[in-house]
Amino acid sequence: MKIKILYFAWLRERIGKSSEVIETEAKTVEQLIKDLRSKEERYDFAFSDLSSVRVALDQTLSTFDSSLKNVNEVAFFPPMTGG
Amino acid sequence: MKIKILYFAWLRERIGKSSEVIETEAKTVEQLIKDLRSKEERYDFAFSDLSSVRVALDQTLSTFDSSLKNVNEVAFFPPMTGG
Amino acid sequence: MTVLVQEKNFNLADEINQLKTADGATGAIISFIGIVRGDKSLKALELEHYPKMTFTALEEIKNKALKKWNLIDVRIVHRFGHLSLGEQIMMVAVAAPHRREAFEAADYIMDFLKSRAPFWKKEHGDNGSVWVNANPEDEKSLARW
Amino acid sequence: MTVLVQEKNFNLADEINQLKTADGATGAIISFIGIVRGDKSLKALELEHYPKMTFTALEEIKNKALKKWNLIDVRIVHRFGHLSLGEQIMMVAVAAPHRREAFEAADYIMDFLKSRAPFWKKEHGDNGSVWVNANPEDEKSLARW
Repeated sequence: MKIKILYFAWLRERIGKSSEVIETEAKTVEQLIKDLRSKEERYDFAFSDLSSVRVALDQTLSTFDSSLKNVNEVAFFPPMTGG
Repeated sequence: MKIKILYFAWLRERIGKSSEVIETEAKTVEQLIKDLRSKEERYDFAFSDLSSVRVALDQTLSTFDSSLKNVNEVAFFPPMTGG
Repeated sequence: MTVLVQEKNFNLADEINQLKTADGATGAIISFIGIVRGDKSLKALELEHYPKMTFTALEEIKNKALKKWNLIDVRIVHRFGHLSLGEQIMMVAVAAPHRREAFEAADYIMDFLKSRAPFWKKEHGDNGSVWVNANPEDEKSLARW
Repeated sequence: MTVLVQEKNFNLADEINQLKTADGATGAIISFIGIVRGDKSLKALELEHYPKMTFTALEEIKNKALKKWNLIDVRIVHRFGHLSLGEQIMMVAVAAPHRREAFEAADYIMDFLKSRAPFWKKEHGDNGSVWVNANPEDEKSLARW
């Protein structure tokens, strides 16, 4: 399965790119993160503290145990600081 | 003792004047109101429901049992509706 | 830290421009405008006040807010006289380092203006004129502070 | 009922003039402006956002407020990009029949903008650049609603 991933703020900086399309068999966000962490050290570092990582599936804030079924775009970012 | 009295809103309308100077021996606001009510019927009517009358002594919101000692100006009005 | 009691209208932007906000100290500005509200039978509001007391009462409310919260500046403008439906009655603007303080202070100032500022409103409508009763909820609201 | 996400600055008075307030229905307008705050070592803020998600997130926050309170109109403007110390970051304006509703709705919208709108702030200062951490209090604040 091909999936588009976006990174924002310090996740973007640590990983060194703002988006990428990857091929993955991950069924949940948790599994996707595990895949990414095993790819390269910079991914492993970026996702080392999941308490400060949030995820949106197709632009909707979601949880790590969410399914990736029918999801086109996954976004990872730190807790939001709007306002 | 001469004292200046001001009336606002419907108290002013019921009594028919916005201010007057009266001669009184009243020691407290309560006594002053009693004096006023005995003066004329329109005063008696204006002060008939004290739960909707407020008093300020020299421009400071006060209570009916307050002393009139050294007070120059007494103002009677309904509960305020600012803002 | 300004309090204005006036018959003429005010312009929110001009008033906010006069708030002190310099030096990067201000992170939040909150402003509130009260407007003459009513159905079509209401034509205008007559706002009577106690001139000798009004300014002092507003100053006292403002000063209490300044003691209670960490604020950069506060500006209160309250009108009196004849106000048509939809016209601005008053405004309060608060500049503060933080949002929470600005919100609470503005809320506090409004609560006290409602019940502790010597203004009285008379509504002039199609069916005559009537004095606006104080809302008992407004008085109760003061207990929050 | 408008939500704007833009790089350029905004003018509070112009925005409030575009609030729907007609017919004597509006009794209260509350507005909030967030401003870049910091000591002298802070030069600017970089506001990154998630364009595809931002507008939808703000719309959702606005719509939730409209369901929760009796409001006449809501307007949200949120900027992104490079913002200097003292510059306006965002604003929310709420028109409502009554003061309490206007206050609560503005407070609510700000709470959700803080923690549920996809913006991230990076501070550029004399000693380099640093991402602003979310304040745990902001997240806790959501539990009020």
